[in-house]
Amino acid sequence: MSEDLSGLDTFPKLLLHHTKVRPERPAIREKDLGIWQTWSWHRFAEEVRALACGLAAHGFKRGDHLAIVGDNRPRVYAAMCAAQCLGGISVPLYQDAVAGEMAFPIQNAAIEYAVAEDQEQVDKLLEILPQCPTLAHVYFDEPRGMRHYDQPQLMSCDKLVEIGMQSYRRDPAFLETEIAKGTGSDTAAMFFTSGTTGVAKGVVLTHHSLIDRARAAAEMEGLTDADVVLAYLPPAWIGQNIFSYAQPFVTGYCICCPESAETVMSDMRDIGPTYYFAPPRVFEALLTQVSIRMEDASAIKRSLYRYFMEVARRVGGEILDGRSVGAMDRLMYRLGDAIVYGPLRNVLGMSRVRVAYTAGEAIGPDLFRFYRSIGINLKQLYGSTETSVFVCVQPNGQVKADTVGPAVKGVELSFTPERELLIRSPGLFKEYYRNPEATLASKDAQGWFHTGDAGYVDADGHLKIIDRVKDVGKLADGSLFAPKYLENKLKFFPFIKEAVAFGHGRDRVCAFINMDMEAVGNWAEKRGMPYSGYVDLASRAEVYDLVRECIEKVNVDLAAEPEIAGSQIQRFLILHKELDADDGELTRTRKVRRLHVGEKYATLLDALYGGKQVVHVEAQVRYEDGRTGSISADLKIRDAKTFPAAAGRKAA
Amino acid sequence: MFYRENGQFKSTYASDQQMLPILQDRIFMAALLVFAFGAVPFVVSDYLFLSLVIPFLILALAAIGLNLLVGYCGQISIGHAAFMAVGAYAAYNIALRIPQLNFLVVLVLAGLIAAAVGVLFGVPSLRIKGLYLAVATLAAQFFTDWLFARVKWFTNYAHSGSVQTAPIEMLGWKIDAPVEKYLFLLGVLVVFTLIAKNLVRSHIGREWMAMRDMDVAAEVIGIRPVYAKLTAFAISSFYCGVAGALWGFVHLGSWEPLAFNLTLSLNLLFMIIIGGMGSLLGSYIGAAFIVILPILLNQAPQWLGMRVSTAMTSHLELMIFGALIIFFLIVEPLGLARLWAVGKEKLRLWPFPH
Amino acid sequence: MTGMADGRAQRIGEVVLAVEGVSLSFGGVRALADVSFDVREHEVRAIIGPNGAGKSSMLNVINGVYHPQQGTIRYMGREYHDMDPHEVAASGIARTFQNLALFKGMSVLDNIMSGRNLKMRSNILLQALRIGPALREEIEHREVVEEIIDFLEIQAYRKTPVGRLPYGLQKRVDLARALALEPRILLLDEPMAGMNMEEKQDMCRFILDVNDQFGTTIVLIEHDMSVVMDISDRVVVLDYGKKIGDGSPDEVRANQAVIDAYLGVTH
Amino acid sequence: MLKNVIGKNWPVLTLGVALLGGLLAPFADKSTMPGFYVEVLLGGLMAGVLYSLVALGFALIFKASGVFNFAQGAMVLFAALAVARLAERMPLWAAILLAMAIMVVLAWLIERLVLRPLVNQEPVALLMATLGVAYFLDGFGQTVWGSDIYSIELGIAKEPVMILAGLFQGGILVNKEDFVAAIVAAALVLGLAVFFQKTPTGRALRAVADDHQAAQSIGIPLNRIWVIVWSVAGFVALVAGVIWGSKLGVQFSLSQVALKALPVVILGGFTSVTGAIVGGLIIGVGEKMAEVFLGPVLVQAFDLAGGGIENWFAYMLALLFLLVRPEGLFGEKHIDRV
Repeated sequence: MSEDLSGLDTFPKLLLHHTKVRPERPAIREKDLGIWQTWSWHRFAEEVRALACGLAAHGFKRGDHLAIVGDNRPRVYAAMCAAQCLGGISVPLYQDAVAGEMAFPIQNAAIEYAVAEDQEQVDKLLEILPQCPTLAHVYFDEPRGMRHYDQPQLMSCDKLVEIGMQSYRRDPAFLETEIAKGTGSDTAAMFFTSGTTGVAKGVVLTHHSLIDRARAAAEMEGLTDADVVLAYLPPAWIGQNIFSYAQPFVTGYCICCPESAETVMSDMRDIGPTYYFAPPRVFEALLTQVSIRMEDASAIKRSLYRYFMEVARRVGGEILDGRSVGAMDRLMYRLGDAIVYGPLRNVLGMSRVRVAYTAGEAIGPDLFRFYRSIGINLKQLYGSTETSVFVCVQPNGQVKADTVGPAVKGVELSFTPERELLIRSPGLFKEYYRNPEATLASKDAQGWFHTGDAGYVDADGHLKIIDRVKDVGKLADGSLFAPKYLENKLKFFPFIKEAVAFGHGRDRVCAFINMDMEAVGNWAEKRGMPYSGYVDLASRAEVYDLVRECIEKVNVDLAAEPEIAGSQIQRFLILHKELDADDGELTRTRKVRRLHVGEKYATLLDALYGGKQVVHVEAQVRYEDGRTGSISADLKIRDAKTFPAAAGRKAA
Repeated sequence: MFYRENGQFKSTYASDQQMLPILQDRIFMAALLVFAFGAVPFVVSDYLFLSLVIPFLILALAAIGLNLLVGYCGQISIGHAAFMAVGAYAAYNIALRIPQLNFLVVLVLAGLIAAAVGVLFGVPSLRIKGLYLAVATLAAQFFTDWLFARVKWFTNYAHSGSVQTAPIEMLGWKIDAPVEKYLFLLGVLVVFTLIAKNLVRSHIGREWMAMRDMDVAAEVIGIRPVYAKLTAFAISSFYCGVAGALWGFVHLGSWEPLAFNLTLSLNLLFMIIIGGMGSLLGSYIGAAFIVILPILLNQAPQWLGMRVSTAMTSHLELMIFGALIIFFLIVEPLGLARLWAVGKEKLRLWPFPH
Repeated sequence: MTGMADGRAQRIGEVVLAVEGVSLSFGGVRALADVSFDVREHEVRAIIGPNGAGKSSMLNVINGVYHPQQGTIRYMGREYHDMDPHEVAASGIARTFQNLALFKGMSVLDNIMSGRNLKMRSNILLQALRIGPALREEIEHREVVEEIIDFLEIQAYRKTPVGRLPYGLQKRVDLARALALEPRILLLDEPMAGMNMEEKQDMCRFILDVNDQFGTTIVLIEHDMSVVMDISDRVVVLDYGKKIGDGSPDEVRANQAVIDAYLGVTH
Repeated sequence: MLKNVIGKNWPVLTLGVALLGGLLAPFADKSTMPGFYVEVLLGGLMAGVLYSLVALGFALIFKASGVFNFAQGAMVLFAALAVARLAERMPLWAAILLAMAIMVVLAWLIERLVLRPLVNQEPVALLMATLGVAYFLDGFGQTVWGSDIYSIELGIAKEPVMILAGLFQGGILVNKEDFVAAIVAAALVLGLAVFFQKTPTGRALRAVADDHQAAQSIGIPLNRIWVIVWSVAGFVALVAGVIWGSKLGVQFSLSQVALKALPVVILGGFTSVTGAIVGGLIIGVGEKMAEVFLGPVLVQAFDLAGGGIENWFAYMLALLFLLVRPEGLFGEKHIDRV
């Protein structure tokens, strides 16, 4: 990046910088009322200023926390910055969380101020008000339906802005001085990690750490203010936050907020982001859609598609990495680009993507290659909330499906004997909020952060992650058992949505399978297989066979890796319901809570190991509309073929 | 397939409501115009101009006129050649009696007169619908047929009853050579198409379509049927009037009273059925179709080395027209334009089917 | 919900629309027999009754589709007689239709835009050239329409042809088109007919929001009592073209004649 | 009492008065000889009967299938051609029977290939479809039967006869063939009227006309009804074709004759058999009157190149009529349901 940002050590300072350097460049676009309403940096800064002054007028002071709960909206981001202008700390909360889950953060940080997007969020906050006596001010952005709310804590953001403008007119200098007081070492934001263990922790990040990492990555990818990002994931998730807050503040690029959840795809097609981020599940869902829609295409189209995807699979990756391929292949790829890949990127909204990241969990090699082969520069990165995301990133030209790339500038890696990955980096978090023991447990005296991930660095200096250290268990016979590793391998099959593998301390490995309703449903229709619903379909023998084939394929792979050949899956069952975050079976970032699931479905587990063929299950389910009901079903249990371990080859 | 729409987002209503919101469409249209104005004059022979291109352009204009009434406002008319006749004779008489008048002015005046007559015969549409209206418009047809055949004043007492026009000349430009005629007509057509497009996407256009789709609902939301229907008649007749004048002056040069008879009216109707009701593009396609088909029918046998009498070809023509009408009404009531639209959608979604 | 009801109750004002002794018949068939009732500003007024009770005829009389043989309608003090539908619309009364009367050939956006035509002034010439006022007008009204689209949560379907929408959504577009007139009184003809429970709840919410946020007076017809009762302030009951009950939901529920009329009527 | 009778029917009354005026107008001119007048009147009536005949075809089909059959004229031409050409090879009666058979097949084909695929489309689409049929038939007929002018010999002397010589001086000249034709036509018209009112098929037909769904629900086979109707229409066309053909010679212009029948149905009301008949007579007489008495006046006044007002008179009459009474003389009014 050309421009000099030295001395700009906080986000508010960066904001002021942009209002000077590029006042009329777009900072945020929001699809609203049918068009992309555009906020220039100048206008955005004014909004921030008004909100900040308003908050100050209501007594918000240095070190105070501002809870922010809402979808990606200009005001939501403006509010984050407003809090930071006053030396406060923004605490974004998941807008899709149920009221109960919001209580902890607010209590934990004794939060007094909150900004809520709309009626829905306000209702949740009001619901937990009794448990959170500190919460004294709730500002709502969208006034729709709020007319008859008379709680004293409530006020509309418009009103707040008004108040802010007045106090700004009274004392124009105030905010400038407040901003000037801020330094890089101040806390900028606090992110609550739902954590696979279930206990949420508030990760405290300073301006410096966030800005430093954002900049390092931006420099590495050569991001400029011409780039465009679609902000469609929860702002409360560091992943989204770094791309739609930290990095735009560093580079001055523009973020775009979709109109609503159901229009994300078309809005993405509109915008055509140049810089894209999505967890593997999103890419997976997209690919599933692609293949399903292609199924309905005419025979000619299908064969064209198949032929050129084959070409892409062969040479697409190489061409993207700039390696040399045969002239003929290159020509065919060009052709394919004109009539398949290009249009495909267009309908996916990825025509303009220069850099696409995926992270959060392992991505299926086929899935990964697919996107790269059609010319989308998809790369893996490794990081976590505690590290301000950027730890390892795959540089252009050296991308591998099974690693997450070398360490980003400024990051040191190291490993414990148990293969646990340790990290030291400017991006490291300050502490877990009001949780010294947890902080101590994960951050040692030398400043190494214990990631809890097990992995190693391969020959080319790329980091490879196998699993969570604590999950890496041992089978009864003492051989290595890496459930996550198995589960990921399983999830790479389109028919399998989630998988939970068990085996620690047991004699053999068994698994719960969650079928992918969309894919399997389609598969069933293609075969003219009638089914009444999820439970019915999940219990079909045909489906069991389908899943068994997948499992056996995995077993073949495992057999090839002596260290974990013992972890071949011997028995499995297909769950009667989808694992759901609302039922506490997944984290908000949709990671499986293995222990919790194990306890919740203990009967099933016993049946698996007890050698039963069928097990009856009664379960509570929560429907979309909040009602709960119970379903009962008889789940079959099946065995899967296992294979003798191939001797010799070293484990990957 | 050729569409790359990423990044073509709209941040103002003006840009969202523009005629061709998609860049690729704008490029295509520009190329088309360049081709029509720049290349065609050099590649097309005079014969083709006279026998094909010029009639096509004029009929397309008339078809647009009829489409505005039938396709957009849903008021059927089987007598639209009548308004072409009015336009033609009006232009003839104006040019005859005020020679120094610029031809464009003559055109507009002729159009206005046709519009007035159109409104007159449109009045019944306020009381009656569909089939009844069809008959009312037939009345216009037969009356004008008679009027221009019998009232000598209109034909300036030419005893043959047929009229002769002087070649057009305006601002020193003598429009004589086929190419000149072509360029002149093309210019006129482009302008009128643009205007029509603007009308149908403005509120007058929405009022027409509302009338067409559900007249009771339309009135209930405050649309005045009188206004909507009569404007449709007026503008439609205006277009046909201008087309008629051009047909007479540019294409025919001299014509008999029955040059604008029922057959022409029906042909116009077929153009918009085959081309596509409620589509300007359809008007073009339909016109092209109706112009080309007879010529094909005349040529085809020779290519196949068959000997077919002219009478026979004219009968075949009737049969094929008839069959096609029925075919389109059954298979694709929205005409060829619809197929085009579907194709375009497919290209945008390529490689997906939907 | 109760909070909202109160919110409305305070704002209910004078009589805006009074139907006085209206009788209507087609040929020999009597559709309405000497029906009278009034509608107050800002209230939600329901007309219920079994199928064929003359409810739709009543609406058609109010907005000028039918002209009653006897009786008059007084709107804002002014008596009107044989007014044509478009005049009624111009005077601030909009309506939706029982069996969708959307403009099939147009997109959702255009359907709603067509509801703005009364407010569009630019002449044909300006529209033909699409210059100055005409263009500005298109944009101004687009802005209003977008507000409505946002209000009824149909953003995702803006440019889809209405024909392709599911029934429930078409009903919403119909409402949107009526709202585009910014009416003083909104007539709803069985707004929830043929909807599933969820859609009905949404529709109720929208109706209340309209009444609440724009202060629009609402007259709605339903044959299914249950839904209407909890959203309307006063209810008129028709049966075979005659008024057999009028009053608050509770009064009407208690009314014997009404109960009889509804006996055997399936919901 | 009287007042509201007028109030209801003023359009019809005014029209009646106008027609009466039209009828009596010629006597304003003293020179008009009553004999000649009656002659014209009769001529008008005869033409009128033939109009009624074709109009009946329209009315039938419209009543039963809601289709405004623009192809009626083409059917007349087709039938006439068929008879004319067949008669060259076989006795006339055989030719007519055979032609009739052909018309039935035609009706069946039309129902099968055109109406069924377009069932419950809006009327305008159907109208255009019949336009297509008309074009097709015109082309097809001439391809099959040839496109020259043919004649049909009914074997009735063409020479005019003098009747009622006693009543008017100079008597009244009537073309015998016309006379016969008129009789036949009149008989046919009456026959059909009866057929509709009395026979079960007729009743079924009316049921269909009133309400398709209902008719189907009580087990009336729509498609068969349609075939029947179109066959009857074909039959009517045949008769009309033979009569007109024998009169004017069989040629393409015959198909135009049907256009004359449109104003008739407008006048009478699309759905009414009676309407078709009365309308036919009114138009026939009116046209003749206008041609003979009004024409010259106009030519005088505006110095026209010949009269020929019969080409539009009927239409203008119908058009004016539409404005005062859209549903026609005997058609029923329809109410907009919303």
